[in-house]
Amino acid sequence: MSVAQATRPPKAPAGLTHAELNALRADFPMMSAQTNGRPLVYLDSAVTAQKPQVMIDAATRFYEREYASVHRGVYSLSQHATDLFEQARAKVADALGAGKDETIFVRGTTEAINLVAQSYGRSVLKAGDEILLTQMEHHSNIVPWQLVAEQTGARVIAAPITDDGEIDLDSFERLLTGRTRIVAFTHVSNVLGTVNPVRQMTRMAHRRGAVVLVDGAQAIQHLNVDVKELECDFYAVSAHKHFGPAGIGALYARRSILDAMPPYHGGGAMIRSVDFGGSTYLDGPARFEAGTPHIAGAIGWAASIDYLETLDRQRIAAHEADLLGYARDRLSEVENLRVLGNPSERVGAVSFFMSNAHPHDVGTVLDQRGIAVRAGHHCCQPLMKRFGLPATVRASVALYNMRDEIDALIDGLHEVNEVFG
Amino acid sequence: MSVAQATRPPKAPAGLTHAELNALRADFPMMSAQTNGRPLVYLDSAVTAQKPQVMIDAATRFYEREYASVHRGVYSLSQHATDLFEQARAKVADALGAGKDETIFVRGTTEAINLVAQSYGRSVLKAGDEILLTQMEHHSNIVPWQLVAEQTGARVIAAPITDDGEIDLDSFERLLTGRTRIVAFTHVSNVLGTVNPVRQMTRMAHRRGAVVLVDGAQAIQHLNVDVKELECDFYAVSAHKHFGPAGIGALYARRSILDAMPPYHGGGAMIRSVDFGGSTYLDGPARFEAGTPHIAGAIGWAASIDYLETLDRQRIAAHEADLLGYARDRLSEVENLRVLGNPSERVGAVSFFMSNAHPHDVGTVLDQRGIAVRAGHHCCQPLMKRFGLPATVRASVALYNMRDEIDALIDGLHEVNEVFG
Amino acid sequence: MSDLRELYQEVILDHNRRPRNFGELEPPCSEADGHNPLCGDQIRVYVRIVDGKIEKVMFQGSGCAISKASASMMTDALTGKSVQDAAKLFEGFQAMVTSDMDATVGDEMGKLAVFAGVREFPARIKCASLAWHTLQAALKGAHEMVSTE
Amino acid sequence: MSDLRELYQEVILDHNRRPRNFGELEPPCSEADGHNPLCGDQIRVYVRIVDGKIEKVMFQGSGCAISKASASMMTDALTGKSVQDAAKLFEGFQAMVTSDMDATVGDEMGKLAVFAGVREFPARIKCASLAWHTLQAALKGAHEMVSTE
Ligand SMILES: Cc1ncc(COP(=O)(O)O)c(C=O)c1O
Ligand SMILES: Cc1ncc(COP(=O)(O)O)c(C=O)c1O
Repeated sequence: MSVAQATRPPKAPAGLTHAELNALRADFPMMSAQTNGRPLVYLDSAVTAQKPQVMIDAATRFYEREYASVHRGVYSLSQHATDLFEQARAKVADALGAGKDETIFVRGTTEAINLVAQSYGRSVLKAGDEILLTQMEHHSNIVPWQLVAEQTGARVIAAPITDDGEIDLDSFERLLTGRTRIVAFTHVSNVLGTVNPVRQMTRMAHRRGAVVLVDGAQAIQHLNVDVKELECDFYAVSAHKHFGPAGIGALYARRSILDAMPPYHGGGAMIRSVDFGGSTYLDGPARFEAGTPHIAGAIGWAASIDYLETLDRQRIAAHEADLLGYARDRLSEVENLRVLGNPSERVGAVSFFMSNAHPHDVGTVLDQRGIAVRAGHHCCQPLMKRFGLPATVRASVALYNMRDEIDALIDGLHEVNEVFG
Repeated sequence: MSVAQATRPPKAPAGLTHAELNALRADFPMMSAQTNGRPLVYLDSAVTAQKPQVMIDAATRFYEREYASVHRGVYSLSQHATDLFEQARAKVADALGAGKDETIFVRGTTEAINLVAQSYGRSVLKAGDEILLTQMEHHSNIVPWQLVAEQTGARVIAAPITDDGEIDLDSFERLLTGRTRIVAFTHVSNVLGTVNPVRQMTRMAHRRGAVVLVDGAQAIQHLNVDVKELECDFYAVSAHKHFGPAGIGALYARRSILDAMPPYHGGGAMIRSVDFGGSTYLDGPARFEAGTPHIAGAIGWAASIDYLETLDRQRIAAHEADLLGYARDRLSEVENLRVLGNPSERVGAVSFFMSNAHPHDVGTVLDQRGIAVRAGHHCCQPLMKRFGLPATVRASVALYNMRDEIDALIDGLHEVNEVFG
Repeated sequence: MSDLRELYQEVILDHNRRPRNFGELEPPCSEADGHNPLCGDQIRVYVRIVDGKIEKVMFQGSGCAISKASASMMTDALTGKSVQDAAKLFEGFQAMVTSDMDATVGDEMGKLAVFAGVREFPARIKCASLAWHTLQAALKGAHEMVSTE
Repeated sequence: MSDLRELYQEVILDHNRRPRNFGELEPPCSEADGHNPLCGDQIRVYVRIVDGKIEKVMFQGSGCAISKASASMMTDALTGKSVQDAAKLFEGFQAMVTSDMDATVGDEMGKLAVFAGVREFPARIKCASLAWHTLQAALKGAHEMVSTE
């Protein structure tokens, strides 16, 4: 990989040169994949990110030469697997600014939020308590709260967002009351790309005595996450959006809260002792990790994180900002097209709607040209309703994308206008 | 792979020839791995099985050339990933004798049992109801029931086992009463290798109106599983014990029960519609699969199943029986050693105890010779208590093992006697 | 591009723009809701049967060009048909959109043959058949929710 | 094999076979339970402090040769020591079993130096230090449960 960490940071961080970007793209095998007989133009990293070869290789090596289960055996092979797994935990913790004793491996963001709802939520919520969300949440940060609300008699409430696609902070603050026990919101909107003022919102919630969960699914791919700086109590991420494997993710839980949480799943590896008269449980993350975990997933994720650390964060961010700005500008050239929202801070994604063609049809026209975008409700039906749309098209960019791909998108949208008149 | 399906089944199924076994071993890269400077002798497949190269390759190919998320996109790449994922479901369902609309992907056996306890169990159990287990259960088939019992006021009861390590069927039947709502037991004991008379036990339970969950974690590696023949209501397995990836498994749930089960996790991909006024959920397995799944896990597992289908099941079973019988015989040569239990039907594993050396120390002596066995309580503390032991050593065999490896084990145990006198 | 034109034939685009029999049918009638959770397509189909004949069929909802045109052309094709004939046409339609690319399309499909192009777009088959599945549910008389996922 | 003999030195095997100070200490004393969930080792350590000195320390439980010998030799080493000296020895012991293979072992470790061989067996370090961790808990006075996992 040639985009080395700059020894002296450039004054105004510039994007990547052509050569650097090409070298970076060569690290991701899918960047030279084909679809429908065309080179793949992947503008759907908000759904899931493509993988660097080093991450794939790490998982392969583990299965071919080092495979054993973790936390099970006294023999060297198993001890080594355990070391790799726990080193991965330390790396993930580090990437979140968390301690490794506050970092629980889960299947992904969705499971992380369900874990908090069922373990923490179910133990503290009472009838009449309120859980405050926002209108821009992903279904994974809505339904788990509805389920626990049903079980406990608590109520789910959503703070409104503005036409620009930003949280309405005044309303948010007003909706925080003495009844609010849990506040859960996304760091970055998967539909609008909006970056929420997490620390400000967290402080408002804490002033009311509520506990804060931040859905970091979209943030981890684009931002420097530091849970201590954000001051949140829980933070949920998925490895597959962080250039790692699917089927693994992490939940940060502030140590003092984690220690007080009742078990989530029961089983092997989370117990201290089991007896039909009653069992006792381990402390720390282990208590929430029953059963054999996705070991190769943790190891692969650690390899992605190592890879990302070889890159110059500032210049990658500048490159991504350039792509998104360019996309935003060029989209305004396309007739019959309206971009959703206009947040002052945006990363990763931009959603739009065409008055003459359903998003689904736009998706098909683009797909024929090798361009992968997401068309649909993006697991954000309440947000769609807020904007009065059944669905949108979303283009999202990651570090490996290039301006040429935005051009391809725009050409495709012109064709939509040709076909649908 | 050279152990082809025999066109005419041999009269008395014989084991594998030397050449066949060598060819089979060459399909598993870990069979030529080293540990502690010695060739690895892997006798711990009951913890987790080693992987055929074809399974590793399938996962690698997916990440390198076909990667996209499932059930999300309208573009071809995503549609293709969805097809691969759903074909994998069909293959797993087939391997269990289940329908694909009765087969839920989970992280593994542990999550499968927790899912049943929390979704089915929590919705039907009332104070005073009983959950009947056996003394030979894995912690993963005990603790989830203790957790739901605490939540609902139900009671967990364990049926005793005999000194031979078999279920005491009379007691089991006597413990089935009008209060018994759920009966959960293992198909094969991970400590003793005992094969339980599943259908007989299921019928006894059904006669009392109870619902039956079978823990298939250990069975899937050795037996032809057919849930319809077993007549159980739930069956739980882990791919990693079936030569597939870790971090994925399946729950079979009889369709009529599955349809009546409330959701488990909330989130994307399990909903029909989401609204702050109330959400509705999909039918079938999808309702229990919130969030992005371990896609490569499903695809890799399918490749393992394909691989297994190229083998002659009968001869593999004969080979495994030969290995286990040979191990049993040769263990009786070792001084100070006592084998646990003597079940009439046994597959996979044999546990033993040495009067002069703690299992942990036995494990270390063997590890120095490159031999991987499990030493400990095997996540079966109640079973250990039943036999009055703190821990045991367990050797377990799978299709790729050979008699030479049993010989290596016996040599190692003689050294234990030398060291510990 | 040629593939695209095969999917989005003029008649499909026309029905998408100006759907026929669009709106609510006054009782007496049966109705059913259909839904494609992947893309959020929602449809409601109303049908009035008189003496074993489909006297009137209408639909409402939002969806892509394919699902809207398919619903619209279905209503045209079925009005006046017997319930048996409707069932046969449904089978024919399903067979057509899920068959091999090269399979010939029978004459009995009439104008519906324009949907043969969907075969090359596996992700869109559900869009084309949503209205038909929903009609089946409405014909069963119960107000059921149908899902193509 | 040479590695093995370094781990299972004669003195360790001897303490394993005939553990010293094994059994229950009558009150007044503090006690704590230790546990290694990986292998199921269970230990209880009792300690009686008089005037800042460890007057008596005993242990009970089941475990592997390493954990039993370590507990036994710990009780020998600590009897009569001041609480401060015990803490120092604990630190020294921890440093020894977790250090590099080539690090030299200080004289102050006395007989405990036989546990230096554990360094080459990372999976066994917890066995060697279980008794020591449990003692620390007992010294804190509370009846706490200690886990090395
Ligand atoms: C904002 C947000 N939250 C949660 C999720 C769910 O993540 P996963 O499917 O990996 O559990 C996603 C991803 O789709 C997302 O974008
Ligand atoms: C009988 C039995 N049940 C359940 C499990 C748990 O399986 P997993 O750790 O894959 O969830 C195991 C594996 O250790 C087992 O042997």
